[in-house]
Amino acid sequence: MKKSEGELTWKDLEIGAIVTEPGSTREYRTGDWRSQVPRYDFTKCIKCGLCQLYCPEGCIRENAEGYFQANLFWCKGCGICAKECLTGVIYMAEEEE
Amino acid sequence: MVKITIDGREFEAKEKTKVLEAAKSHNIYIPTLCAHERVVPSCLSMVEEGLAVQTNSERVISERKVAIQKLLARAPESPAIKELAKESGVESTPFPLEDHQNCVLCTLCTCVCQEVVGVSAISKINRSTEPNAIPYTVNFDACIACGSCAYICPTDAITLTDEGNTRTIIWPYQKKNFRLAKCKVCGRCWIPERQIEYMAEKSNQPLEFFDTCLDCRR
Amino acid sequence: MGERIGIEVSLAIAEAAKMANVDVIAAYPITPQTHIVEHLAELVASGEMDAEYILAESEHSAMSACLGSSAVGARTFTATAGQGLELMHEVLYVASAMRLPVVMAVANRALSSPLNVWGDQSDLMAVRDTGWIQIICENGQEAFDHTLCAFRIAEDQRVLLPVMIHTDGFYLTHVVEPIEFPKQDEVDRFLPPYQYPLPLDPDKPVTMGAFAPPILYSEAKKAQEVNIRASKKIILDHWAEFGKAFGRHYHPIEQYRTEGSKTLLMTLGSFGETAMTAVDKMRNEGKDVGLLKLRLWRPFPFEELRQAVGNAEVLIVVDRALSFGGPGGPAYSEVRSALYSKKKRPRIVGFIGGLGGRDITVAEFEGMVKRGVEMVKAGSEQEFEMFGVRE
Amino acid sequence: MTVNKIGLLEIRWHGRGGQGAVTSAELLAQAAIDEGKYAQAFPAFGPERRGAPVVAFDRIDSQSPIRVRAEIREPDVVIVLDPTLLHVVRVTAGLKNNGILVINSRKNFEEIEKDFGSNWKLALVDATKIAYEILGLPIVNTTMLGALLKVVGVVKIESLFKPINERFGHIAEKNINAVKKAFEETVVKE
Amino acid sequence: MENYGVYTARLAPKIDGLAPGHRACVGCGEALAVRIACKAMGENIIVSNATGCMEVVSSQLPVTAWDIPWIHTLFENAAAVASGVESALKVMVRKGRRPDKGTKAVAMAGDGGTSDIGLQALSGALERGHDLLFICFDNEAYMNTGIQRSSATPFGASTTTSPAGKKSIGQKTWKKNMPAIAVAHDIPYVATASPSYPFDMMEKVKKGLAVNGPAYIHVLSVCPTGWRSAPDLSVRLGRLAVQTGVFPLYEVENGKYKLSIDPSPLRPIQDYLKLQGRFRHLSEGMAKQIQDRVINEYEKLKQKCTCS
Repeated sequence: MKKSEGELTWKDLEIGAIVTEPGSTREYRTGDWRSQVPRYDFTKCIKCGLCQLYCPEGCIRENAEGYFQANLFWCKGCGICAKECLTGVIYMAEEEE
Repeated sequence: MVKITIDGREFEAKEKTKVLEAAKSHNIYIPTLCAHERVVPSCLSMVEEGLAVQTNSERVISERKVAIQKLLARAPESPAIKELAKESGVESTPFPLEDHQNCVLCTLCTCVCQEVVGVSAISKINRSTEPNAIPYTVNFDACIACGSCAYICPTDAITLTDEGNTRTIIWPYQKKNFRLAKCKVCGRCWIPERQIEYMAEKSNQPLEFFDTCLDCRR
Repeated sequence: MGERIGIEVSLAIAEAAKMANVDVIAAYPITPQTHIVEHLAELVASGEMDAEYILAESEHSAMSACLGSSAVGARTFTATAGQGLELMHEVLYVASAMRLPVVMAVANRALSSPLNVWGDQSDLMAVRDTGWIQIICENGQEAFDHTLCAFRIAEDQRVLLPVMIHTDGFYLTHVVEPIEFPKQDEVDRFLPPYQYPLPLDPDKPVTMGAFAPPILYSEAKKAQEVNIRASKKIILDHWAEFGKAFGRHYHPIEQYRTEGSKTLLMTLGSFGETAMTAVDKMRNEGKDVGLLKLRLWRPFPFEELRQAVGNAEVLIVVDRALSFGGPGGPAYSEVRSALYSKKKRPRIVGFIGGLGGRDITVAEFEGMVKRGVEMVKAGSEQEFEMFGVRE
Repeated sequence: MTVNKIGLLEIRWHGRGGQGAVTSAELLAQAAIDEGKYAQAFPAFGPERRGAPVVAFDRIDSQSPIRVRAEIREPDVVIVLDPTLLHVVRVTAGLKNNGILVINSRKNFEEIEKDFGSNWKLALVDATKIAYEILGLPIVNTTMLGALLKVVGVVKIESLFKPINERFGHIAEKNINAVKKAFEETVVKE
Repeated sequence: MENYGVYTARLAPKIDGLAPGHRACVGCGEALAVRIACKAMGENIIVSNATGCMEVVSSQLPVTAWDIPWIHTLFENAAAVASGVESALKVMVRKGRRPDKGTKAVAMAGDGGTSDIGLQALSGALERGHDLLFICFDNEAYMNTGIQRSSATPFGASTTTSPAGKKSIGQKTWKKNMPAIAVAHDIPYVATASPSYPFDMMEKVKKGLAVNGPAYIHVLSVCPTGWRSAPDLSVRLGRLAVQTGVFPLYEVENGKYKLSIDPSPLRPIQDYLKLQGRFRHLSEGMAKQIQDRVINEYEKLKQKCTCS
């Protein structure tokens, strides 16, 4: 079980406080930052992949059906994908309470 | 995980990875031309337990040189191949020069057009290895001028240029001009008309939806 | 054994870096360090030394380049002085906190203003809290030996700290004197190749220099503090090994004729040998005066100091730096503080002298001892003064 | 407006980076100081970015100077600017028993109590709706000041007008209207 | 959308270098720019990052967003640290202490770490000819510390230290021409790029990495927080900067200028300015002044392109 930052002691730190696990922010949920959420009408999707390239989070992945969809664990709801989608697949909705 | 040896160094690699990927993930450089992580017509050898790979033995180097000499004969003007030759110390080719307009028949363009774009505008039908023959036929009616083939072509055999209201794509011995649509608001040419038709059809959006460019869209 | 040759101390330091097979040098020239970096340039230019030499555009960048080089795993050396050391100041903290074992020769020099290029120890005192190991030399042989030894200490996996080797500008750096050079194979045996445990390498990516929020910063600092304190024992081990290999033995506090001394003089750096001469003279006159020479400035040798002071009644500390408006010279105030908890402690008097390249003669050291003892006898409240200043 | 607490009142604001929680905390302290009270407003000093959950604090005392300089761990009042924070941050952490919880939400008391229990005095307002109506934007930080004052009369509502005017210039009036409207529309359950 | 776009987006390299879970602002153009750069750079690099937004949002202990070897030390010395990295790689390969994997040194900094406090270290590294790529992610102010002006802040922009007011127009000076300063060092490769044109940017980053010697790439990184723009407009604003001529995309290979995308006729400057709160106070006269300057500068650039 990994320790949280509040539980780490000075002995737990690597020499020079080096972080040895690459990309470990993947455990950090930035989805909590979201006040708007992307919604999809995949019937309009041409699977062109532009949204994926333009996502500042890099959280858009191809799903099993080949559609591109944001992972809400990380998606901060910026809405760039919705703005950049050529065929109007994506729209932003208020995040639910 | 399986154990493999590359150039005498032992590595662990996940099963079902390609040898090329395994080497790359350890930053062992193997020169490639048409290897691509999404579309894979080549470099398909997989790792297996105990596999030993040499990337720089004398035999490898000499065979690589011959392969490059053959490529150089086929596409002597391609910048990528010239670069590859330079890097491998190949200065000239003993094979007779042929003109294929830089195409080395790697099939990346046809794979992309079929697997990624899904329109199969470029096909292997009538594929010819003869000099001065069309290597791949392009079905101009199906092509949506997206440029994926030009993007992926490793030897610059396919090029795409936008000028004024025209996009021109040139394939070996084939060429097509596509009209670019103007944004109704800013008047800038922004996308091939053919692509709009395709998108409208695929997305069930009315054609008017594409009247304005992305930047003028609300 | 090695070969005894007459050589300028700066050049000897450069030769030590060469014998240590340094990979990367990044430096910016400054008086009185210039002869070190010039000689290194010659060694690289002639092919005697296989190293990358980064001719940085400032000391700040020189030390920054050292960080990058050391983090990749290259043995890294630099040299500077005075203003240059101060320009590096913020980078010094990073080297120690990131545990990068850079070795640096410092030709100690006064600080502006007024501009002064001559020797004093204001620069080394100003960087005492940067987390570096600081070793002070008193002659050319020591400068050579400690430069060599510094790599072994710095790169020890239990230490991994940067080390400064201090030599007083001009009085040490520019003096030609006899120095015994070991053979290369002896050096190679003494100094194993550098291996950083977590270097920057695409095969195993690490993140170095991540930022710490309040909830983790103190933990990071505690780790660093524990580490530098623990390094003292390891430094002593390496010095002992050095003694075994080369026959010259070094200690954190060097003692000279201290047996039974009621009065002790303490110096740092190149004043040591002049002070020894003064002590000899006073001893011959029947005065029970001894000398302590502080070699290891960081980590500070608390136990060794208490032991060395013994039952002395008067301790006279000579600083070559000021702490403006503070408690006297830096060495003086630290020594006082280190002895405060000692049950039987000497009265401690501080003198500040030799600033900006002014020398202190044998006679002046004698005068200082006399004056110090008088001050104690008089029960003076003023416990330090600047020595030899015209009123 | 039931409490006019004498002595120290500690308030914690929950918002998102860029939503103005810190501004609200400052406006409130300003108003209290203008009334001759003692007050502190401060953010949680961190590198959090636009969108990230953030907190800000107020200490207000009508009698004695405030000397403590530390984060508020056990607030008397918690104000939540953004309803989406409710299932993200434990907003009631450290909130004193019978403390006050002021929430921007469309939900009713039952729904909120289901999630947060009934240990607290609850004040609800749909501040987002008010902000849209009056400011044309979903920025609710000033609006929530009105909601706060409905349940804790820590300052007079009029005392907010001057600091709001100074801060917002030509859009001050709209903000003041939003404060007033929220004051009217906030419902409180003892 | 210039040239490539639909579907080619799916062919871009998968790797990001920068993992999700980083703490960049909602709609951060710089995070996007770094992602795109990393796609082009691949895994065989060592990055030295200056202090600034990207460092703070990517590396808060105990975790890191970086999938590649990465070092941060200080604000002004990214280029100097990268010099050390490059020299170390070179000598260690030469001495056989490291296999020759062709690992490249890269330095990254914001506009402060590049054109202000980091300029000296950068100039030194370029002049010494290290084989490294320096990328400036320019968001046109010190965003990390709360939107204070830098020498890269454009004329007229309101920041917290160049606030618009009764007696202030906002930033009083014109944006420092950092790419021109890089070009003046006679290095093999200089380019401007924008993540709103990702394929152009990836191409340039690849080129910059491939050349032997120093390369400099100046990337406009839209900052919705500091520019006071809607987060969903970050990519659009990047495009508008190019189409209005505010930030032309070009490259300078061995001194030869080449325009990457010719957006003429230029869009009116207002298309770009009106979407940003930092320009909200601009008078018509000032907007005109900016428009004239942009056209003038753009013409000058085109001259350079035709001359060389």
